[in-house]
Amino acid sequence: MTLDLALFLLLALIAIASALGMLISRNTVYSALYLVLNFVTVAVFYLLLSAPFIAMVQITVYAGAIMVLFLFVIMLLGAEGLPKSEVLPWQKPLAIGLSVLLFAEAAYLLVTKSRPVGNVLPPAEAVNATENLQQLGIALFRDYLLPFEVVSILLLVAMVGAIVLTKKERKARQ
Amino acid sequence: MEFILQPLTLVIFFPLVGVLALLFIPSENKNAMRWTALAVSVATFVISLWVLGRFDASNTDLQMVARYNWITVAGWNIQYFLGIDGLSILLVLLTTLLTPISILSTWTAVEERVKEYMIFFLLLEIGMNGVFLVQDLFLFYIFWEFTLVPMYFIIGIWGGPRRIYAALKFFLYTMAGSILMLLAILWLGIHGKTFSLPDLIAQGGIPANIQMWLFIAFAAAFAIKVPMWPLHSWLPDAHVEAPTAGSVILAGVLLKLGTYGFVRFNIPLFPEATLQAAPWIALLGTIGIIYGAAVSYAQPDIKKLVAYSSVSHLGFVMLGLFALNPEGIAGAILQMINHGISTGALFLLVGMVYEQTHTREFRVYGGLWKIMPVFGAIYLIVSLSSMGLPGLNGFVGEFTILLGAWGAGQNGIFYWGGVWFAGISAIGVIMAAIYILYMFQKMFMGPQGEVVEETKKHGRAIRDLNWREIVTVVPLLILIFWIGLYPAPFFNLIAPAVNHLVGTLPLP
Amino acid sequence: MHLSESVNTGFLFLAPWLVFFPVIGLLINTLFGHKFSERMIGAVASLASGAAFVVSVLLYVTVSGAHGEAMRWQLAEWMHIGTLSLDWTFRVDSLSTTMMLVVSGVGTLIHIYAIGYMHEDVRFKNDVGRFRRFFVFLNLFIAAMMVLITGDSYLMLFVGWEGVGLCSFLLVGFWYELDLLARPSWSNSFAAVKAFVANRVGDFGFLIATFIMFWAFGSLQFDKVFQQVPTVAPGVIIAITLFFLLGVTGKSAQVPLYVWLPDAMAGPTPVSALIHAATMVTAGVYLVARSAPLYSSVPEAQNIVALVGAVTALFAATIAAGQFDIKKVLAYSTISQLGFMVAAVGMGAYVAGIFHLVTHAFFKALLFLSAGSVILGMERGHHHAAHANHDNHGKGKKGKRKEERHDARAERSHSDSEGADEAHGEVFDPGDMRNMGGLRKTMPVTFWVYMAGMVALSGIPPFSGFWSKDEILLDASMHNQAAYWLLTIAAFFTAFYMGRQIWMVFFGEARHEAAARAEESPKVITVPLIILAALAVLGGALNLPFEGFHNLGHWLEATLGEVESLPLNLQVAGISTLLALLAILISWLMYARKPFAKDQTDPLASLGLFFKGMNNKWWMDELYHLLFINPYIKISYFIAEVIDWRFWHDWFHEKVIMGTYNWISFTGLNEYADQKGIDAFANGLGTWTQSLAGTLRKVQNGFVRSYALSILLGVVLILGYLIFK
Amino acid sequence: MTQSDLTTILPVTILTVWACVLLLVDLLIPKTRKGITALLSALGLAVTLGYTLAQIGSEVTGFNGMVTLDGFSIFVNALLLVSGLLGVALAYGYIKRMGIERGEYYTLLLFSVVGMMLMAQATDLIVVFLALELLSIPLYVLAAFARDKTDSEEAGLKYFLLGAFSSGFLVYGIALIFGATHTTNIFAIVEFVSTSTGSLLLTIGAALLLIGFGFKVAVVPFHMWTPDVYQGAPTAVTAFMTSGAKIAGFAALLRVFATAFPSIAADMTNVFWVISAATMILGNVAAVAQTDIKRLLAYSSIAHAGYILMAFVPYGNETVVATSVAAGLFYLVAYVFTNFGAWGVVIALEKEAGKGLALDDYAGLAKKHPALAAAMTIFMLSLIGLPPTIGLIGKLYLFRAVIDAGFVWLAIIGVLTSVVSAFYYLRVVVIMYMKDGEPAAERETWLDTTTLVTALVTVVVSFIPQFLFAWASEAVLKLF
Amino acid sequence: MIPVDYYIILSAILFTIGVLGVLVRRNALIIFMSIELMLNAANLAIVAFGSVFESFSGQIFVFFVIAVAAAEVAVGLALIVEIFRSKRSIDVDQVSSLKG
Repeated sequence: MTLDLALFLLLALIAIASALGMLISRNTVYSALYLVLNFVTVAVFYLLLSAPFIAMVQITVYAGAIMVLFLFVIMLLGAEGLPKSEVLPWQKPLAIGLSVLLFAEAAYLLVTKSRPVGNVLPPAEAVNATENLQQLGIALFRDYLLPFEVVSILLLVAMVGAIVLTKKERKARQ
Repeated sequence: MEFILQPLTLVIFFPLVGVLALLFIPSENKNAMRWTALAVSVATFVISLWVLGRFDASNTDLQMVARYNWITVAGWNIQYFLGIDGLSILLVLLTTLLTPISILSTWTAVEERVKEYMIFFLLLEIGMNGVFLVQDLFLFYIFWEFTLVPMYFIIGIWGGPRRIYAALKFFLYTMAGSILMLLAILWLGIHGKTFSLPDLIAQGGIPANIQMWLFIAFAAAFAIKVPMWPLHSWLPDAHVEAPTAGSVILAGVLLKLGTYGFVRFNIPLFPEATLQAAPWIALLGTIGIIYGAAVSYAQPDIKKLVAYSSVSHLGFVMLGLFALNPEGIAGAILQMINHGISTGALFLLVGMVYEQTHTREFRVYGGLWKIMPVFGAIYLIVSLSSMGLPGLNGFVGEFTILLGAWGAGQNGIFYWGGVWFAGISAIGVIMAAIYILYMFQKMFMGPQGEVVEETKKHGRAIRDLNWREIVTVVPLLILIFWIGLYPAPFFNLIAPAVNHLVGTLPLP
Repeated sequence: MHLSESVNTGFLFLAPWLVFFPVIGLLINTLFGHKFSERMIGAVASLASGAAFVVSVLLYVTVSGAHGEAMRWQLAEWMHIGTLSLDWTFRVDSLSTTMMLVVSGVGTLIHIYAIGYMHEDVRFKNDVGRFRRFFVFLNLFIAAMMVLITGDSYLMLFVGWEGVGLCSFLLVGFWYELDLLARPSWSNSFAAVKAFVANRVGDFGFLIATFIMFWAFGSLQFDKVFQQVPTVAPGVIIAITLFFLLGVTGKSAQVPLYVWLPDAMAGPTPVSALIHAATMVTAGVYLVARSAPLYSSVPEAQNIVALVGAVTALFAATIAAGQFDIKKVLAYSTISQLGFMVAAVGMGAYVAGIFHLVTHAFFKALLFLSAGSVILGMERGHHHAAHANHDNHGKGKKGKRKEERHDARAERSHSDSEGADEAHGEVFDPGDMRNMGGLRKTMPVTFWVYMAGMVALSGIPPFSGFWSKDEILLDASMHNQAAYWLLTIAAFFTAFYMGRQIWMVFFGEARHEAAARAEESPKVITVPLIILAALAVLGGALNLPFEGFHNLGHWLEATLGEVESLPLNLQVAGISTLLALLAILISWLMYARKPFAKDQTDPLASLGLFFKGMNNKWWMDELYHLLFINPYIKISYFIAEVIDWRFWHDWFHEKVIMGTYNWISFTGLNEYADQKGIDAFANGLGTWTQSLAGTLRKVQNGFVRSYALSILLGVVLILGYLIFK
Repeated sequence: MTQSDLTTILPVTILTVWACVLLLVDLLIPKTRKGITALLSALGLAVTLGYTLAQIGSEVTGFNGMVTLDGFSIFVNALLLVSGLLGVALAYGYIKRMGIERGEYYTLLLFSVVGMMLMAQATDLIVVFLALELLSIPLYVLAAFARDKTDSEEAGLKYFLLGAFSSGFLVYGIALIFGATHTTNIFAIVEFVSTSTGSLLLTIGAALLLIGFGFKVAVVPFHMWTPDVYQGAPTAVTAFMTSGAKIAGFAALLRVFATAFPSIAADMTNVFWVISAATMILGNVAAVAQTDIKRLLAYSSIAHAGYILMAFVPYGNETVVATSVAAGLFYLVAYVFTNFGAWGVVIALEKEAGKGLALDDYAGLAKKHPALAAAMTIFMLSLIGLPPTIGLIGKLYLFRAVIDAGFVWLAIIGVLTSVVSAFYYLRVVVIMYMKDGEPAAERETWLDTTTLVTALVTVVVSFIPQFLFAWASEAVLKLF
Repeated sequence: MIPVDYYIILSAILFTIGVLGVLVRRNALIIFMSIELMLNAANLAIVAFGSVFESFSGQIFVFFVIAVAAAEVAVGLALIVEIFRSKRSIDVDQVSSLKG
């Protein structure tokens, strides 16, 4: 077992554990915090996978902005868990069963049927961060100009949408 | 203009003029609407007579052909293709004749939503004539389905108490029947690269086993429409609930769409399969004859009796068609007309008395002849025509059919069936006498039934027919005698086409 | 447009007018009759029939000018399709001319008679308006009969054949709302339907015969068929002839289809005379005679026909002897005599058969009409009696009919205890011989003409019936011993029941007030009777069994081919005459020596079961009900209600097809379709649907998590398929 | 960015800019006169439509193969723009009547159309994904647009949650495809697949993509949101959603699968087959039990997704795929017009607070508003596939194509389910014509015009379907 | 030198947990978070693949996905807040009045 692998396994363990933590926590705030941990772990993976820019984005946008937004909302709406009242008795067993099946299929596919080959580049061999950033920037504004613009529109629309949904109608109040 | 002025196009679509005119008549003016519809339908009849005048019976080809490409793209080859020949001309005339008669028959019976009613009738006429005249399978299917819609409304809006049920049943059954036909049509269109019926017939070359499947697919649609035993279950419901004119058209023309389908499509398109299927269809026809006659006798309701009698009569038609000799087929075609006239007239008459008494139960009838002598006499003539009294129209058809069927039995067309089909079917002649006379007896003979008093209680006295009603049936009476005594002109129209059709069959 | 080869066609062109005249007559009466007086209507109808008679005579002249050679006159095309080619062609030859003369001659007389008869009949039955209808039907009958006998092909014959059947239906059911005793009832109409249906059974045979014939001979035209007889297998011809026999049994009331004829007496008496005695019922005989070349070529079939005729003759004669209704006796007598004719033509004795047909037409028409006269006389007597009562009691005029009923109930006391006829005693039955007696005094003309008919029918020389019957017996004695003895015994019974009738009706004392007050009929009735009586007495002269007197035989030769003209056989003639006289003597001993008294049991009752059988028509109606009619009704209802409706319509189509549909769709088409159901349906799907919607609608439960689950399920299934396939 | 790049997305650009400007202009328009916004947005759509049609015949690929402009995209975009126009027309009076009139409605609708158009043009999975989101997010908002109605909110939430859930699968699918082919560009994928044997990973990725699209077009078993959302959303939104989202979803599905994955057609055909059959059956059968017209039409929309999907079943069969897909496009057109018409009638009858939506509220419509009832009848007939409507022609093309491709049983299922569908569609007609009632309908110019136009198109095109089918065939020609 | 399939399997696990979260949790926020986890898992897979091919496009795609996620969050949270305003609950099971 190389150091790389050990690190990977450790991080993987943390990622899975934090994901499960999010899943199981009765308290919404805990869930959110577990998710933040998970995102951060993934960000570390990105670093390991020589994608420092994405790692940064992951931390700032995801763990930072998005999850903070989540926490705001949680605080706004109250974090206490919901009362235990299951109206769908079959939902949980079925859900777990199907999820297990899904994973089993994925595992079977990935392990025996169609195993992705190749190794990820070790971080040491990766291009340094600045170069990576530069290349990314160039690609983004040259090759991927259109998606980039689309995303900008998308964000605009989301903004408009959020406003439309939450803005108090002055007329309605009157 | 050239497109519009073609005789066949005009026959089919002239009622549209009426539909458009009706749209602009205010709904209060009911009489204007009735007169408009009547005038247009009579005009359509006149146009069909013009077609008859131009028709050359000795020519076995399609005549007055109108043929335009309609959809021809990406392997599709659908045409606006009309044509008339001896197989269809009489049916067109029947349609155009029965439509004004039906309109006239509901002059007073329909007081609600007259506009829609008349529109639906004219639309129905378009659909029926379309079915008889188109020579493109695709277009045929469209008209075929189209006829369902107005009839559905006519039953469903102006029908009896269980009208919605009956309308839906009518619709679903006939539509279910046409599904398989649609697939078969598509198959043919794909396989033959065209939907034109004459071209497909000329191409031939469909393997025998596939022919059988296609034959069954077409037959499914037609057999339900006919209706052949045992697919007749929708018929009594539809007839009982339909308004008088609806029944007239249903019995008079719509059922003929099925039998016509057999002779127009099944036989020429799938000759080998036809030969194989002949004994089976004849068997079903024979069972239908006997079964329909037996069941008719036991009906408590006049309309139901007539409905079941149609099962029996159309059994004759099917038997004649699949005798596959000129006598049988020509007889069957003539019998389609006869059945349209006789049963149509019967439904008309039943409607006339129903309008007065509001009941169709035999139980309460009796002795009506005394009160309604003219009606009784007319009813008797029509009944006799329906039971095939020689000298009236029904006999000519039944005799030629049975004669043909007997010959087919002797010549091995029916294989194992032999002459038994014709022989047993002839028993149907006895049974027809039983149920028809029973009906006549129960309604018109015997002591006066309760219905007379019942009707009086509601402040109406039963009266004999008025002039409008007499005028409504007289054309049919004339035809009853005409075809019975001098069918030569009719046979002359049919015969060349039938001989041609028989000539194309690979008979043993 | 004539097809006859002979140069001199004479009046042949008039042949279609045999049909047209009556048709014109009936059209005039139908369309304008409502403006005519009764006399006018009668005159139009009689003239129409008379014109047909004149045409018949002219045609006779024409044909006799051509020595009986067949002539044909084509009027129009009929059915031409495939190899079938039929025309409206009239055939005039000696056979058809003979029939024409009989039909139109007797027919015209009966028309005239009916003017008088129906005048009273419609008044007795309170429907004056029906007078016109009767003559329309009668003219229609003449027209149909003419088509029957002048048709040049089997199918045209069939048109007339069924046409007369229709007229029979119409006329039997003439008083369709009454029964024999003029009470409101279904019975007359049943009799009418029975007549038509029984005929149709026979027609079925006729049809099948034509099918076989067409495919064997390629034609239905007489000459073409007969020419080919030698070339066609005898088996086929046997089939044809036997199927024709079925038709004959229906139309000519032979065993086993004779049952309709007695009931057909529900029709007015002129109808019984014309249709059910003189003309229509002989159509079967005519058919066999017409098909002589076919029958002659197959002796097997001939024997069967002869036996059927002979059995019928005897069987019906026994029943006739046990009847009390004056017309029923005559009806069974007719069946019996038709048996003679059928037996004759069956044996190849076509001339004898036709001869008997002609003489029978005379005397049986005479008897029926006389019986009608008797009945009318009784009615009148009853009417007077009722009036007398009425005047005594001084009741209002409107109560008259009720009063009659009342009287009738009072008369119940003298209804007999044998009471086979339940109707008897309810109301006055003018046709019941037990109510009669001594009528010779009150109705002398009727009595004398009746006597003429009686002796002719009984076969007493030298009256017409003797000659014709004797010729049949003679032929039978030579061709078919079994038939001969059956017919001879039948002849005995014939004389017996006629004697019985005469004694009961005309002799002794009046057994009922009505009989005592009976009144002779008017001239319009009696004159035709006298003419018919003369024919009945002298009709035998047509074909006397002496050399040179075989007029009819020679006349018919042209059509029927060479016929043997037998001389009088004294043995045969002697036996039959002696038996007839003996029978009359016995009847005298039983019914006249000590006159039949008011409440007396029939002397024959001492025969026990045998008489019961005769009286109850050997229970044939009951047997038919048991064997055919009831099963048919039961089976029909079973098929209609159980199989077609409950099983096929309700269970299969509703439950299985629609039910499956409903089950799949979790809704009720039925429920929905019913107007009531629509409302229930519309008022929110209700608990019913909810409970049924166990799966689909419950799956669509509104929970977003469940929807996600469904998506996941789809994913797992698709991936599973793709990975593990 | 080059000239050709711009050409490729010219209509999209115009519409985007227009929408952005409208967002600002809307601020200047007084609250009571938001109709102006509607008119302006309609104008924008019309102008774009003009440009789109002007581009017929062009064939350009731009942005390094990210998007393409071809016959197919022009056809679909034109249809989308027409849908947008019809959607605006339906909304004009409706949202005013329902008290939810705000200018953003129209801008969001425009943005959604932009997303849809991009989706039809996208040739890179990244763009596909972004376009999908761009069309979805406005729809989420629009579904919840009637904020004071809980139903509307519920619809929005359900749509959003499930939409996001399914796009999770979509992204994972793209990930797997990327893993299998090293690229997200569909041209590159084709190249990759043609040089190396496709792996199972690609198949699975494609399947997950299918799930994302399947959700948008509402096929079984990804359909369950449909009835709830369609019922809850404001009717004008529903009308737009049923058409627009379906067109875009199918367009992308078709382009991606037909262009990039013909290699896995053998497997996917079976999947399509089953999904299509299940969708037709379930949609039609479930619709029978509905009493709410919106739910009924929702299930009808599911069913029709099944029919359209039928056209894609033989997508790997080169000889028939062109006609088959053309038939699918034709059917889409037929469905769009019929569907808008039907929704137009629904809108005309809808009252405040969700009233007027039960089937019984249609009782007596034929007497009170014969024209409306007649139009509805036409739409119902068209949805069944009966003459004289475009629906019949569409079905016939479709069934023929499917039979031609050898999927007779699928055609049989299609036809059989059509019969089932006849029942519930005709029920509407029955109620309109054969029951008595006092329905009240809003008669409003734009609405009536829409209904009239769609009814006319539904009938008239059924007589002259040739040009449309020719266009559809032309459009798909270069796709394969 | 970690084989790429390790990463992919990890991402599959995370993805499955996300899916499970959507299915079993009733809290709208947690469901939403689970969806974010699914996206995250997908991102991880993309980056891992991209690292093998030494391709940028993977990373760029992830960048866009994150942006989209942000957009979704904006709208989604707005919706949830709206729902909370009217229902006083963020239990998705409460949001189930439309059904059938």
